[in-house]
Amino acid sequence: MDDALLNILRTLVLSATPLVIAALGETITERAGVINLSLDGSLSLTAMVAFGVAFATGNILVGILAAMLVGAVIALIIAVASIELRLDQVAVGFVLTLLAADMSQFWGVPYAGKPTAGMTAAYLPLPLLKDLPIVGRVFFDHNILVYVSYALVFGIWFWLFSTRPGLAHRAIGERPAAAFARGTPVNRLRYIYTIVGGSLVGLAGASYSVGVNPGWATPPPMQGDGWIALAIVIFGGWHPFRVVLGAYLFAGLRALAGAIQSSDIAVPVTLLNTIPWLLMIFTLLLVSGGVIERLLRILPRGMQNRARNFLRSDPPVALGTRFDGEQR
Amino acid sequence: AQDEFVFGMILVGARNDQGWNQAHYEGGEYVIEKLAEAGVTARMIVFENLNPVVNPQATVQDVAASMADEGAQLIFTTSDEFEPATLEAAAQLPDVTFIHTSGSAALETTPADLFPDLFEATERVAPPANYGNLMGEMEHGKAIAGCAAALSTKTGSIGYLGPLINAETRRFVSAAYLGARYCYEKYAGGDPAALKFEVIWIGFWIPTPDTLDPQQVTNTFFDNGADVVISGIDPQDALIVAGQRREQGDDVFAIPYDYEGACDTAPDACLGIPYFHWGPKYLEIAQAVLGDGYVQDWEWTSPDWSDINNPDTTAVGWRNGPALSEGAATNLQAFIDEMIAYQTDPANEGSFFLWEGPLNYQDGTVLAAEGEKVDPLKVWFLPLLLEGIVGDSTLE
Amino acid sequence: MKRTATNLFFLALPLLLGVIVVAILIVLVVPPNTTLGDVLQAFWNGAFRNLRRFSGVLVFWIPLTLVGIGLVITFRAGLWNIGVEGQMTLGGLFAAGLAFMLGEGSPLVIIPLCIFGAMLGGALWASVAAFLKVRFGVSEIFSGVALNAIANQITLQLIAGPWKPGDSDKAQYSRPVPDAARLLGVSQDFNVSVVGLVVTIVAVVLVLLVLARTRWGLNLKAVGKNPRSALLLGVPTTITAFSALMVCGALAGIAGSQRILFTYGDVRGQFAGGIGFLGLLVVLLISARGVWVPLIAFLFAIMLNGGTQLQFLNLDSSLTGVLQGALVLAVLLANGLRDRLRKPKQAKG
Amino acid sequence: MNIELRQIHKRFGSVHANNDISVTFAAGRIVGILGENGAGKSTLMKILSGYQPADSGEILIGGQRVDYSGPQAAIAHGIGMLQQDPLDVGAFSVLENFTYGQPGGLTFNRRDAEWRLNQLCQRFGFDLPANTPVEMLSIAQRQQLEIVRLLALGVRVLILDEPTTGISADQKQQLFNVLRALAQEMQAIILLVSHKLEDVIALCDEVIVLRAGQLVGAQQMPATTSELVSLMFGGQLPPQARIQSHLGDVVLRLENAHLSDRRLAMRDVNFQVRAGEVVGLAGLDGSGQRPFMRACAGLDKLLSGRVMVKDEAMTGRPYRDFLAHKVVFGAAGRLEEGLIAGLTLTDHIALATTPGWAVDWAEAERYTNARIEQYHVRGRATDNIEQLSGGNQQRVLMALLPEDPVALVLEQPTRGLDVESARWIWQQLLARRDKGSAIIFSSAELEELVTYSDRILVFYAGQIYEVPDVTRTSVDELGHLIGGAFMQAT
Ligand SMILES: Nc1ncnc2c1ncn2[C@@H]1O[C@H](COP(=O)(O)OP(=O)(O)OP(=O)(O)O)[C@@H](O)[C@H]1O
Ligand SMILES: Nc1ncnc2c1ncn2[C@@H]1O[C@H](COP(=O)(O)OP(=O)(O)OP(=O)(O)O)[C@@H](O)[C@H]1O
Ligand SMILES: [Mg+2]
Ligand SMILES: [Mg+2]
Repeated sequence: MDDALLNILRTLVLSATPLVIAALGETITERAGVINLSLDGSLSLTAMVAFGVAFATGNILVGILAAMLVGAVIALIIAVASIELRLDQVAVGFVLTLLAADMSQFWGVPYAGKPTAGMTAAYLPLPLLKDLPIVGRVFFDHNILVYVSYALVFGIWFWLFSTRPGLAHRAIGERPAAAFARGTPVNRLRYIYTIVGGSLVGLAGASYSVGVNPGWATPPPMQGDGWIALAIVIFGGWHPFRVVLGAYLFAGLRALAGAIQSSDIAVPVTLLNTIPWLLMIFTLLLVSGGVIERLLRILPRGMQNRARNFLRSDPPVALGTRFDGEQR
Repeated sequence: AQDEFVFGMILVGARNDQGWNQAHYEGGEYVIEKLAEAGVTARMIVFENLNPVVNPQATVQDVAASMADEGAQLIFTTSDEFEPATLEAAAQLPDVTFIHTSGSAALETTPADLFPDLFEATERVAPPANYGNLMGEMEHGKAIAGCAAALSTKTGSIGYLGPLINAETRRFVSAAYLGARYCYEKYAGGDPAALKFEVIWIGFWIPTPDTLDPQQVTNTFFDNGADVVISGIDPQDALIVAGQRREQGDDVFAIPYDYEGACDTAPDACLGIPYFHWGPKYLEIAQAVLGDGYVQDWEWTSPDWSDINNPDTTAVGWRNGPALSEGAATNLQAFIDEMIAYQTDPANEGSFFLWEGPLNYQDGTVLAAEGEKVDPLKVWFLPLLLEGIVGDSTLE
Repeated sequence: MKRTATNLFFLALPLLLGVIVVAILIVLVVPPNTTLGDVLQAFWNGAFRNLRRFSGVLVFWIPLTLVGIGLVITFRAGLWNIGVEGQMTLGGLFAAGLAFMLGEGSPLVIIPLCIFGAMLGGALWASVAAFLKVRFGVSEIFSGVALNAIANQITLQLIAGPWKPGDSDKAQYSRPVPDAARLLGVSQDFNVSVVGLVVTIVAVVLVLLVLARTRWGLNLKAVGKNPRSALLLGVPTTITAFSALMVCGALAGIAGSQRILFTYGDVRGQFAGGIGFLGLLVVLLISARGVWVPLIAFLFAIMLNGGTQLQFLNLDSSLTGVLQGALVLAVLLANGLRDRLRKPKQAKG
Repeated sequence: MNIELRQIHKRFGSVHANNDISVTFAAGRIVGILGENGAGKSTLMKILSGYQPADSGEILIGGQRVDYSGPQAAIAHGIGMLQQDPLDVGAFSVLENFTYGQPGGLTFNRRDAEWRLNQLCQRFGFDLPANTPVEMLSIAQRQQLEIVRLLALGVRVLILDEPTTGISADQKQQLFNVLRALAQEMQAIILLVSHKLEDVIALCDEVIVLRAGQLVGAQQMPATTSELVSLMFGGQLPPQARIQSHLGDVVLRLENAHLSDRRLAMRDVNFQVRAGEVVGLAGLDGSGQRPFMRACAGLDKLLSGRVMVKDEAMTGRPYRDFLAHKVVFGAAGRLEEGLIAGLTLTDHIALATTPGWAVDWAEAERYTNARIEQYHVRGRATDNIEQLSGGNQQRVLMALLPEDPVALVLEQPTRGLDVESARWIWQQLLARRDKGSAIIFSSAELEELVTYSDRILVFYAGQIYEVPDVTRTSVDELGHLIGGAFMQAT
C-alpha cells in the first residue's frame, strides 16, 4: 500500500475526530430523549473557548476543560428549557445555534489569527501499535484526542448495551414511564446525560481548535459540521459503531474533494463542495423506512433481513418529548 | 476635534487576520502616525467584515455614506469585489476621495483590448474623478516566495494554496512558479521539468462553508508528497498545518502571504513572507487629499529596489522566515540581487526578469517568444496560468 | 378586543425581560471608554441619523418581513423551514436569470416577470424539501440545511461560469443585472424601492387574511397541531404541508430578488446573507403570531443598521447577532417561565 | 402478612377520585376490585403501588405504617402492580426488560439473568424467548413478562388492573392458574381490578366495590352476577334488547384485498357490508382488525384488490374521497386520532363542515352551539377540546359525524367510557343505523360485540373467521375464537 494513500487515510481519521466526538455526544443526549440541536453553534463557541483559554493560560488541558464546561452549560440551558420550562427543544436549540456562533465570533476577536505553534494536544504515536502494518500508521500515529475518540466509541457502546445504568439510560429515551416504574429518576438522568453529551460536544469543539486545525479564525472553519454531526447520529441509528462509520464516511468525502481537484478529473470545485450535503440528504433518505424496503427488494431473500436490521434506524421513541410523571 | 482629518477603511475581512486586511489596517495606522508627526491629527474609521455573511445589511455605498457623515474625506475600499459599489459610492459622494485597491477601473485599457478573443469588448465608462486604483507589484514577492520554496524542497514538489481564480491570482501563481523554476534549476541544480508545482483553489479569499477547507487541502498536498506549500489566501492555514506537522516530525514548510508579521503564527515552519506595505502610498494619497487634491490615477507600485524592506518607501517586501536554512538564505539573496540588478538596469550582467520569454500558457500557446518581454498590462490581466503549472486556469 | 389585550401582555412582559438582558449584555461587553449611552447613540445614528440611514433600515426590513411572514405559514403547519435561506437564494437566482435572459426592455414588463420568477424559484426549492418530507419523511430541518449549502454552490457556479462579467473574470460577483430589471430607490437620500415596499405590505396583509379567514389557514393549524386527526377530519394533510412550504418559499424568493435586483445589483456568494435565519428568530420571538412580524422585523432591521455604526466604536459587528440571539433566547425562556407560573393556578380554578 | 389501607383520600381538581377508603387485604387471598368507570379503582391501586401519592391516609403492611416515594419503594415492600398496558420498553429484548430494574452491580451477566428468567418461565409454563424484542410479543406474553419480573423482585402483593381485556380465553385460564398458585403456594395477595364479573366470579375469594370514589361494599365469594351488579350500580341495569333493523343493499365491499401492516399480511380478503348492518370485529390487538378497518376507509392503500363504495371503485383514492362518499373512520384514541388538542370546538366544527375555501366564523359558531345543545356536551364553543372530560370529548366526536353516513368504521367506539356514556354512544350509532348507515366496529369488550353486532368477524393472526350465527354465540365461545380456536377447527 503506497505512502500517499496511507497518509491520506491517516489524515482522514484525524480530521474525522471532531465529528466522531460530537456525534457521540449527541448520541448520548438523544438516547436520553433530549435533542441538542445547538451543535453547529456550540462547536464554534467551544472551539473558540478552547483555543482562547489555552492561548491565554498556555495550557491546552485547561482550554479543553473550559470548552467542555461551555458545552455543558449550553446543554444545561436546553435541559432546563425543555424539562422545567417545557419549551420546544428544537426552538431553543436553534436559537442557541445562532447565538453561540455569533458569540464565538464576537469574543473570539482577540484570538483570531494568534500563533498556533505548540497549540496542538500532545502528539504520541502508540509504541507497539504504531508499527503494525497499515493500521499502525492510519490509526495509532496521532494526537491524544484521536485516541480519546476511540475510547469514547467503545466506552459508550459498552455503557449503553452492557451495563445496568446503560439500560436505564436507553429506557428514559424509549419509555420514561417504564423507567419511572423501575425507580429510575427520569428527569434527573436526562439532565445528567444532556450535560454529559454537551460536554462531549465541547470536547469536539476543542478537538478542532487545539487538535485537527489549531487556532481560531472567523468565519469559523467548522461551520456546517454541527449539522452534519446531527445527521450522522440519525444515519448511525443512535448506535456508536454506526455513528463512527458515518463520521468517517463524511470526512472521507471531504478529503476526496481536495484530492479530486488535484487529480486530472475535471470537476468544478462547487460540485465537489456539494457532495457532503448531497450525501447528508441521501443517508437520511436511506434510513427513512420506505426507501430501505424498496432497496431491499433488490437483495436476495436471505440477506434482506440482515440488511434491514443494519439499515433500520428507529429514533428513541420518547425523543423530544417531556416526562411529567414525577411532578405529582 | 473640528480640524482633524478623518479617513475611512473598508475591509472585507477582520482587521486582525494576520493577512491582507491587517496589512491595510496597519497601513492606515501608519498614515495616522506620520500625519501626527506632521502636526495633523488624523482619525481612521474602520468597517471590517463587509461581506454578505457577517454584515448582510451593509453595502459599500451605505458604509461610505455613514463614513462621510462622520466626516471622512478619503475612503479606502480594499477588496476586489468592492469595485462596482465603490464607483457608485464615488459618484454619489463627489467630495470624498475613493481609493480602491487591486481594481482597474481607472485604467484606460480593458482586458478586451489585449485579449479580444477571450473577453467581450464593452465601451469603457470613465470613473468619477474622485476615484482611483492602487495595487502593489506583489508578483515580485511571489517570485521570491517561489524561489525560497524551490530552494527548500527536498521532494521537488511544491503546492500553491490558491484562493479564487481571477487575473490577479493567476498572476501571482505564475510569478511564484517562474521564481521556483528559475531557482530550482540555477541554485538547487534540479531539472526544472521534474519540478512539480501544483495549485489547488479553495474558492474564496477566506475559508467559508462554501469553500474547500484550506487545511484539508494543505494536508492533501503534504500527503501527496509536497513538502512546501505557498499560501495565496488571506488567513494562515497553510502555515498552521505545516507547523503542526513539523511538531510531529514531518519535514515540511509553508510560506504565508500578505502581512509582514505572518510568520509568527508558526515560525518553525515559515520560510519567509512576501508582504504589502500600504502605508507609504496611503500617506501620499492622504497628503494629496489634504493638500491640493487627489488626481485620479491607476497605480501599480513596485518594491523599493534599493531596500525592499524599507517601511517608509517600499510597497512590497520580503522577509526570510526562521525556517529558511543558511544555504537557502544566501542563494535566495543572490536571486533577489539578480532581480534588483535588472530593475536598476535591464542591461546588467546576471540580471533576472520574471516576464521574459520563452513563456507559454498552460494550453501551450505562446505568451512571449524567446527574449521577448511581456507587456505589463498583459501580466496584469493574465488570462491563463503558465505552462508547467498543474491546476485549473479557470473555474469552469 | 380582549385577544389583543392578552397578546400585548403576552409580548410585553417577556420582551421587557429580553431588553433588560440585552442592556446588561451591552454594559458587560463595551470597552471601558464607551458607555451604554454611546452604544444606543450608535444604534440611533445607524438607523435614524438621516433619511438615508432610515432608508437603510427599510431596505433591510423588506426581505426580513417577507421571509418572516412566510415562516409564520410554515410554523402554523408545524414545519421548521430552515431551508428558507436557500429558498431566498434560488429566488434571487431565478430573478437574475430572467433579468439576464430578457436583457433590456420595459421595466414594467421585466420587473414583474423577474419577481414572479423569484417566487417560482423559491417555491421550487421549497418543494424539494417538501417532497422529501411528505414522501420519505426526511426531516425538513436537515434537508433544509443541506439545500441551503447546495444553493450557495449553485450561486458560485453561476458566477464563475455563465454569468461571469464578460469584460473581465472577477470571481466574486456576476455581471450586473440589466438596468431594466433593477429596482430603483425613490431618491438618492430616500434610497428605498417602492416596488419592494408595496409588495411586502401586500404580502403581509394577504397572508394574515388567508390565515384568519380561509379553510387553508385552518387546515394549516390542524396539520400543525395533529396531522393524524387532521386527516380524519378531512384535511388533505400532505397537500397542506406541501403548499405551506411552497408559499413560504415563494415569499422567500421575493425576498431574495430584492437582494439582487435592489441591494447588490449583481449576484454574489451568500447574497441571502442569513436573513432567512434572522426571519426564523423573528418568528420564534413572537411565537408565530403573524401580526407582529412587521414590527419585530423593523426592530431587527434597526439593530442591524445600528450594527453598522457600532464598528465606528471599534465594536465587532457580530455583537448585533449576539444581542439578537440573547434577546430571543431570553424571551423564549421568559415565556416558558410565565406559562409555568400561570399553569398551576389555571388547573385549580 | 396483611395490607391495610386507612382513610385514603385523593382529589383531581374537581374529581374526588378516592374518598375516605379504608380496607384490609389478608395474605393468600385473591380480591376483586369492582366499580364502574371513574369509580376510583385504578387510583386506589396506583396509591397502593406507589404510582400516585394519596392526599391523605395511611398504608400499613403487617401492621407497620409505611411511606413510600414511588413504585420502586412499593416493590421494595413487596407490592407490585401490573398496569393495563404493561410498562415495558418495546425496544428492549425480553431479557433486557427482565433485567432492567433488578438490583445488581454495574454490569449484568446475561447467562445468569437468562437462567433465572427461564426458571420462572418453566415454573409457570410461560414461553418467553429471551432475545426477542418486546414490541414483537402479544399482550398476554407482555403480562407474563411483567409478572415474572415482579416476582423476581420478590413481590408478594400483585395488583392486576383489567388484565383480561385483550387476551384469549386460554391465555386467561393460564393466567388464572398462575395467580391461584401464587396465592396458595406463596401466600401472596392478588388484587384484581376488572369489569368482567365472570372473571371475578371464577377467580376471586372476595370482592370490594367502589362507587364515585367511595367504598360501597364488600362481599365474600361465591356470589352471583346479579348480586355483584346490584352492589356496583345500586340496582339492576335494564337488559339490552337487540333490535335487528332491515338490511339494504351492499354499500361497502373489499374484493380479493391484499393488506399488510408492519406485523402481518392478509391475502384475498373479501368482505361486504350492507346498509343498516352492524358488523363487529373481534380479536386480540394486532390480529388484523386495524389494517382491515383502515383499508375499508381508504386510510391504507391495498397492495392488490379493490375497494368499492356503492359500486364505485375507490381503490387507491385518498381518505378525503371516502369522506366525500360519507364513509367515515373513527379511531380509538380521542386526542391522538380524531380530535386536535389546541383547537376549539368551533374550529373542529368548521373543519368538519366548511365546504368552500372561505370560513364563515359567525356561521360556524352558531352551528357549534347548536350541536353542543343537541349532544349535551359539557363545554363551550370557545373551549379547547382537551379541556373537556373524556366522555364529553367522545360526545364531540359524535357531533362531528355526518347525520347520514353511508358507513361508519369505528375502532373501539366506547373504550374507557362508563356504562352510561357507552350506552348513550350506541343510541347515537343505532339511530344512524336505522337511517340506513352501515356500521363496522371493533371492540375488546366481547359483551359489546355480542350485544350490538348483526355479524361478527373474528380476527386471529391475520386470519378472518365469520361467526355463523350471532344470535347463538356467547362471550365464552368468542373468547375461545379470538384465541385462534377456529384455526384448529377449520
Ligand atoms: N391523573 C388524573 N388527573 C385528573 N383526574 C384523574 C386522573 N386520574 C384519574 N382521574 C379521575 O379520577 C376518577 C377516578 O379515576 P380512575 O382511573 O381511578 O377510575 P377507574 O375506576 O380506574 O376507571 P376505569 O374503570 O376506567 O379504569 C375519574 O374521574 C378520572 O377521570
Ligand atoms: N389522565 C388524566 N390527566 C389529566 N386530567 C384528567 C385525566 N383523566 C381525567 N382527567 C380530567 O378529570 C376530569 C374527569 O375526567 P373523566 O374523563 O373521568 O370525566 P368523567 O368524570 O368520566 O366524566 P365523563 O363521564 O364525561 O367522562 C376531566 O376534567 C378530565 O379532563
Ligand atoms: Mg382504571
Ligand atoms: Mg370517564
